[in-house]
Amino acid sequence: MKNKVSFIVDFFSYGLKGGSSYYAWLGILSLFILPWAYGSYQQMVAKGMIVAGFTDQISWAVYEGNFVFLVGVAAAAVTVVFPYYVYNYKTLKNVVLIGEMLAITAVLLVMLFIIYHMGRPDRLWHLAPIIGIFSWPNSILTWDVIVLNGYLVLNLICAFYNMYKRYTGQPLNEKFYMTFVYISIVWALTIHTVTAFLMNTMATRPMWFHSLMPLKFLATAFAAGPALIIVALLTIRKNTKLEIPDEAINLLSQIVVWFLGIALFLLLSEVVTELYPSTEHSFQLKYALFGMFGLSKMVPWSWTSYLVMIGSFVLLLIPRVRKNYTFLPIICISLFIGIWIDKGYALVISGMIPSPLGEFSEYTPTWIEIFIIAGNWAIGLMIFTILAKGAVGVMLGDVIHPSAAGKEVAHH
Amino acid sequence: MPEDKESEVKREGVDFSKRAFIKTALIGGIAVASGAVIAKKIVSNIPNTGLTNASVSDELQQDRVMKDKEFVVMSKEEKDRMVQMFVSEYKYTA
Amino acid sequence: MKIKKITKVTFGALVAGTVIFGIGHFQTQAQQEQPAQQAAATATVTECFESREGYTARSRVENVVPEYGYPNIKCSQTTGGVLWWGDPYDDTIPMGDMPDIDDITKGDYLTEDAVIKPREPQLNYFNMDPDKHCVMCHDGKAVPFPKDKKPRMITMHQDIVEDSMELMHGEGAIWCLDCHNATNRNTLIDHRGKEISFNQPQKLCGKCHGVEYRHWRMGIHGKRIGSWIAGGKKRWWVCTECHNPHTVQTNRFQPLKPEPAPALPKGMKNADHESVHAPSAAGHGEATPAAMH
Amino acid sequence: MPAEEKKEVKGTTISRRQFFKQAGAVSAAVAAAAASSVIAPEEAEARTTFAEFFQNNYRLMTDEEKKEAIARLEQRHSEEYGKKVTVDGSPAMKDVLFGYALNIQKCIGCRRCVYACVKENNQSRHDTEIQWIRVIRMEKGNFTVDDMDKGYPNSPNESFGIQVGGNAYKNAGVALEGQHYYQPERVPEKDAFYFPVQCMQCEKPPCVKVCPVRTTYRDPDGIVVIDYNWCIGCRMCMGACPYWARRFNWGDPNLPAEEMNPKTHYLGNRPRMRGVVEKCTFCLQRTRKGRYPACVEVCPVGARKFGNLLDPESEVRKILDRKKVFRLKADMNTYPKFFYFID
Repeated sequence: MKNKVSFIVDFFSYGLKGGSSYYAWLGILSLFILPWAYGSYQQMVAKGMIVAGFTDQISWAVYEGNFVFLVGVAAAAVTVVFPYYVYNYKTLKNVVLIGEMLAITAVLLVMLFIIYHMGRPDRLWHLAPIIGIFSWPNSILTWDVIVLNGYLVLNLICAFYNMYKRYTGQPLNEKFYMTFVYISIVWALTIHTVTAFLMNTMATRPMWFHSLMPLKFLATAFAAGPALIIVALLTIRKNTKLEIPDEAINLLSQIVVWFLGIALFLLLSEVVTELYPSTEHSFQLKYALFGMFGLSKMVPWSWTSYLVMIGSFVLLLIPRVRKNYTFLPIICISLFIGIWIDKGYALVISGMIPSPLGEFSEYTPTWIEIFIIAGNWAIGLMIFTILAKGAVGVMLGDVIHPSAAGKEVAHH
Repeated sequence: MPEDKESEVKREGVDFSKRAFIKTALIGGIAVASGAVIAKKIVSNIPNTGLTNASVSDELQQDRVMKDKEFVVMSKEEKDRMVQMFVSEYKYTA
Repeated sequence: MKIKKITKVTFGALVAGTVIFGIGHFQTQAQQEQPAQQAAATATVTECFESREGYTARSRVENVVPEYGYPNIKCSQTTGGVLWWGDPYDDTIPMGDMPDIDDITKGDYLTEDAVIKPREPQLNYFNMDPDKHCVMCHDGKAVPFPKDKKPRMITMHQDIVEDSMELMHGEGAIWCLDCHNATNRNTLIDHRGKEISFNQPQKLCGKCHGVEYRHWRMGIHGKRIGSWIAGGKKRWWVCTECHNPHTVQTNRFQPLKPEPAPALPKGMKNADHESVHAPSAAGHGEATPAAMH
Repeated sequence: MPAEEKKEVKGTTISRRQFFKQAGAVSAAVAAAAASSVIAPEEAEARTTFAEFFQNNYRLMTDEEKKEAIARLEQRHSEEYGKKVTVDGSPAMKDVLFGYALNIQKCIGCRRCVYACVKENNQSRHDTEIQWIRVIRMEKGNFTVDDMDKGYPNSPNESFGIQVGGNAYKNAGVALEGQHYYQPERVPEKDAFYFPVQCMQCEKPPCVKVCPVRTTYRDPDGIVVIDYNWCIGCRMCMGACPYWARRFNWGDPNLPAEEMNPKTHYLGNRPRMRGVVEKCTFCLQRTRKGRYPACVEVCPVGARKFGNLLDPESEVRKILDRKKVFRLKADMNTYPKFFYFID
């Protein structure tokens, strides 16, 4: 117990220590906290969700979109865990923990966003099994609650058990550890699939109501997630002594290309399927792509996102560009933003336009909403920075129990 | 040669003149009769057109629009089956 | 050194933010109070019509059910129509007898608890004697009876019946005295010479419009308020409460001013995009892959 | 462990309740004397929200708990609105299954039903405005017979000299494409008809299926109800409803005290709070007492009909027997109990 406490203390105190650029980064992120606090107070305490841009016509919007997108980011940890443990891809040795830290952060952020999406977060306990009513298995939302919390727990166990064993210099209990690793690999696929089911089981929203949705969700997630991991790895490599081989980054950028290609193919087949017969079911997609009846707020967003995705795909196909580590993070960041627009903004919102009664309206996020979203992301990045920093410390052997210092134990 | 052709045409015209006359008369007769019928119809309808049209457009318009919209009207069997379902599956749970 | 600087900047930002936050909060509170004042300022309409403008004007009476402080009716502030009935039977009388109809449904169970809003008290033209009204003039002496029922123009009574000059009903085949009783103008009359009260015009209308009358009797045509329970007490609307018998041929219902449109969704400035719609029509529709018949 | 917690919760509620009983006489007097007082409603709200926080889903409450919850609400709303407010908790009537029929040929689009509903059911009047009924104005469209003979495209270079029929390249319309914000001088207009939509009280309601906390459920009389106090505001039901029948209280509802309808039902028109979903209940505070819904009563043309689907003598059953009936979005397989009919 004492060891565990000292591990936690050491882990986080290492995570909070750093050079001046590290503090500058955290300082920049903390600048978002004030408007976030203001927005949160307005929405949670003073006035309710009316401060955001929601309407009865567009009742799911950017909070839900960020939720959907971040579930994908969380699921993407599997793209490093899977090759490392299943294919024994050793170059990913130092990457796995970063991936798991990203997954933990993303799930936490998912939960943060969903609390903002709820009208009555104070009644969250109604959803708790036994003391509340947990309408499982009828409501897909309850499935999502299970898979997301399960994934969080699995990742916490895998990552922190591994790190704790490194910290104390003890060997891993392979059976115990690998069981959780394999479960978490399968689980990662379920979280995004179930989130897709959450939307595509709504028969009344034609844009979501097709069976490609879970596939497309996974494909975009496995492009956006590794893109973020690449950026994180390059930053870590630049700023710490942690060894991250080029092969690891190359593997990840290949994963990005492959899944981005699949995502674009699925997008194409969706567009053709909807637009050629041009039934009323295509209205949502048409609104997103071309605008309808003079309403076209979504058009620049969706085209930006598609062009960024196509452009990144073409660029990343070229090995020379993929291996250029000055261009690669730029492409990765823009791709990440492009997929965020597609899933986090365009998909959720245009799916609600028109309403089931054929009413067209548009969505305008309010400043308070933007404050909250930016603040949530800043909090997420802050958590990720600290967790990743701590993990790097563990991997470097800087975070280590005094008794274990100097010991060498073989680890995964 | 041109004279020959002309005379031939004339000859044909003369040859078939009787039959042509009957034909013309018949067609003319039918035309006149049907014209009269149509005229009668039109004339007899004139005083009422305003009101009839108004009535038609007011009363039947929605019917027409509904047909264009093609909302599916339930068949008698369908309705009976549905009502039967409502009745038989009703259960009161306090 | 840098850390100190960053801390200073962050602290400064915190203070500034708190100030902005405070100002914003109070401003928004002030904004909230405005609409409530506006709502209180609107005048209250206390008289409104039920179905047909100009036919039944009803006054709002407060505290019909004192326990709840109900008015008997609530009036629309924008169109002058009744929007809500507190007491559905207020001001009504029993329907009285109704002849049986040979319908396949069982019996005529509804008539027992049927009430209507009487029309007769509203016939107050020259209302010096409560029993007279129309008979004041149409007593056979002051105004002579027409000898036949041949349709002809009359110039009388445009003050009571605005459309008396352009009778649409029957497309010129009938005229005033086919419905109005020549000898007792306070009543209506059917084709067999039976006197019919203005309270019960359906007894006259039903003579020609049999299908509508039967459907009305069944409760699937026309309007009723009160109890939905079969056999429960209901106030029935009679024919003339909805239809203007003089112009029914062109206007089944008299056009009304509609209640205001719903508020536009947040962020929308107008509904112009709706008029851009190429109105679809023959679109198959979600529900509707097949044809109507 | 969970059982203990439940007991604790119950204990708190009861002790609160006893406190109310003691304070009851005093506060009632205060309410009567100073109805205009600004402080009273806030106090009342603060006192009750605490107890409400721990209360169970209405369907699972014991009769005792229901009574308590209702008494709590009655007291609070009476103070808040300065008049006697009753909250009814009456269950569904036996052998009754509500059905609704609307004569689409008669509807003139006057929107009186919309406002009657607002007045009856205590919806928020502004910011944000909530209306449970939406009337859509529809027009005859542009898929015309004349166009059938026309070629497309008009340019001879592209047409290959073959006509394809003028409608082939046009987009199909939506069944429910029309104007929601029409505002003519008079209705009905020529060349238009009107399509009111509200909750259909489906027999197979998608909204009930998706609710993660079962705050919305179908009562035995077929009405899909919501326990506003159990709703967590996730809006899954709003996404799932094919009829766009559900509305959300984005902020605190704005309901002027003088317009508040004091005769309420727990599952129906009692004042709602911020962050919960609400919808049409066929005015169950009225219909469970035998009265017609407000929209049926107010319709100036008698287009709306209501009754018991189990009773062959009811108006709805007679309409199903005799008229041409269709259901909106029947392919969604939700078995709506709201029927549109034509003569």
